[in-house]
Amino acid sequence: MHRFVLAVLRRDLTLATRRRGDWLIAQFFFVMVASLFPLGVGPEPAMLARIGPGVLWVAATLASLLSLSRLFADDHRDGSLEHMVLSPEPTVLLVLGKSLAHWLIYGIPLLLVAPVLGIQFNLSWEAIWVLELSLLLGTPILSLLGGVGAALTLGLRGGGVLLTLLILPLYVPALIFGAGAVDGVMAGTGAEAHLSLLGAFFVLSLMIAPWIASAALRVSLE
Amino acid sequence: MNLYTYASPANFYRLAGKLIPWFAWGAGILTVWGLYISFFMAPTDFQQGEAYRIIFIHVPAAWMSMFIYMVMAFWGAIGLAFNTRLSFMMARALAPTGAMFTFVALWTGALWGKPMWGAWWVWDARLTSELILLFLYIGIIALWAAIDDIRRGDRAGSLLTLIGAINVPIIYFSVKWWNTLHQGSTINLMKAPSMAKIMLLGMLVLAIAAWFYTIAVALVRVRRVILERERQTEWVKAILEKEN
Amino acid sequence: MSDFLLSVHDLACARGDRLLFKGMNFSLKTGELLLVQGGNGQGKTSLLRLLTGLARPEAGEVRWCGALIGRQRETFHAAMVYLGHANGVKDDLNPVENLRFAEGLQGRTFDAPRAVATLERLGLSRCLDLPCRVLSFGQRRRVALASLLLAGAVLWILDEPLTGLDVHAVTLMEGLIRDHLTAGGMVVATTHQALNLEGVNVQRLLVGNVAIPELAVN
Amino acid sequence: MEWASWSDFWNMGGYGLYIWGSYGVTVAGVLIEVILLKRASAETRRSLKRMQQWEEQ
Repeated sequence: MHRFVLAVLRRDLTLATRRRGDWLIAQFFFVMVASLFPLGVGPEPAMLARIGPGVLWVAATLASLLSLSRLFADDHRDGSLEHMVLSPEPTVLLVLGKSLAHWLIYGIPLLLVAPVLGIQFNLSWEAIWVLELSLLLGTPILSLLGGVGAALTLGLRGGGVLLTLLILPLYVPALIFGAGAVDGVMAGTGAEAHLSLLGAFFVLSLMIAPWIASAALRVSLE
Repeated sequence: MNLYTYASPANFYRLAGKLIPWFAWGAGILTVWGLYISFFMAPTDFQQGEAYRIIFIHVPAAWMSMFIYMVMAFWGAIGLAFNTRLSFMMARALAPTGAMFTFVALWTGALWGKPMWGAWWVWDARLTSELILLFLYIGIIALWAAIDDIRRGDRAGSLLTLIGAINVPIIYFSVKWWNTLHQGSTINLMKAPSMAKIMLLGMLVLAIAAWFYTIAVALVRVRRVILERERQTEWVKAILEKEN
Repeated sequence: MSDFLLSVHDLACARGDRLLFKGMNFSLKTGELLLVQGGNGQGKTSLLRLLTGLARPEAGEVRWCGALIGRQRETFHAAMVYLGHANGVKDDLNPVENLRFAEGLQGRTFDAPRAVATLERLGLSRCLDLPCRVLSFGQRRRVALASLLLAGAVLWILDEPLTGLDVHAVTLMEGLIRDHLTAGGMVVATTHQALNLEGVNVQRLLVGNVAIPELAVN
Repeated sequence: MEWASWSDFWNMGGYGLYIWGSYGVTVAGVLIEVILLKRASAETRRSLKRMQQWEEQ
């Protein structure tokens, strides 16, 4: 079982290293969306610090969505998805492995870029630290829930836009808890409550999303 | 004739045809009664003046938006578990009405909010989760529209409804909690003490009217879908010929 | 190999609201080839997808050794390998890597010398470290065939396996199928091309909406 | 009875715009849904009959 998840993971990571362009685009998108906000709302440091956590979280959400439509689509196009689903191993583990790979490829780099953007937004070091923690807990949720959307919209015309429409509402709790944690530490009320709720939402997503995504995958391949 | 017989599309088509007028008339009569209560029997509220009369539609619409979503999730789950075509048809038939009531709840909420709170829109837990519920309805309807294959569409839509159903309560409580942190006091739409019995009765009557309306509309829609999906069968051909 | 049995009972298949076929029955024993024939859009591919368990039948059932395939997914998928229109070959990987990941995804350990030997047997010895992107269509099809051979499954389900193959490769494929059947395997295949299958136990199945003739055994 | 006159009724203690705006949009929503549904049903029957006649020929 673990071996299978590792096999999926190793495969997707290898494929990602062969196509580094896609990976960079998502990171640049994150930086660019976040950098547009100061241009739009003005450079006042206090205000930037006030909106920073929310902006960075929304930008991270969108950056993660950008790559999601291809989570299964590439493998669907060349037929390898069918082979994977026809493996004796459970489809749920396949979905888990692919979501994990998506998180490692597109989620973790967001964590590396976020501190730089945090400085741009005049966040304190403590706030940046909490931002990192919240992204660490929150970005896997985006990959897990996104897997459901990617499976549902597999092979549809305009699937990418539809995916966004389906999945963004489901992200709301992650956004609230994630940005709230940073807000909390800046307002002095502490981040623990937000972070533990975010953690709970992560565990819940981990338990439920792969099952629904694997059911959706089988429906879409039918 | 047992329940199972009614689960066949042909029998359900006939049964639905008989039921629709009852529900439609029921909805009409109850609406008239409910409106009479809300405009002529319910007294002026000493705090909110006449503006509170909006809740006679706002609250039933908000109830309906949630109930219809739950019923859709229920039919979707039944369909996924037992592979019954009719339950998927019911789920599909309910969605547009659910979205309509969600929109009405938002609209009336805004029109009530303006005189009461001085703002068309506040990011309180109820309005925000209602807004996200509308997004979910739109997403589900869009997914159905995008998938040509009937079987795939049925199942995919139901899976999305289910994951949404798990998420809606979480969204509600997260927004509520977020709200208490951001605004000192939460605004409560229904201050319990001032709720007179007659107001509750008015809302209930209109809510039941809305239910009857929803059932009638959903049945009409299901009948249409049955005709389309069963067009190859003899009984549909017979029905169409009779109408010619 | 011990005896295996793939059987189909009263199978019906619909696409959209169009019924492709219904009341289909057949059974396939160890050492037999089922050749599925019929025009375009008559449901050949749909039938194969039903047999793999990717698609669910409108009515009827598919059984493997007497039990429903859905009830023994793991056993059945371990015993079956499917090659569809798409090769399932990743363009960014070379043939050996493709086989390595394919094996890993099927839950098996990768035997590198055997994989290389198989690729060489299929005439790919000069492309072993090239990304599949630069290979021709026929060469990529051969990579897919290599993964089929490595799988060591009893039941092969092949959708147009000869598409894009040259004469030499077609002969090779015929040999592979014959070897597989002699070794006690089973094959279900669709093809538009003529196959030289002397000495092979062939069942022919015509798929179509028009009255399905009972199986004409060659 | 709460209302002295019709104009009193329409005025709703100064909240007429909000109240009638709410009820009006609700009625419009229901009417639009019913009309669209009626049209769609008629269209379905028409197209099915057309298809049937086409098949009979």
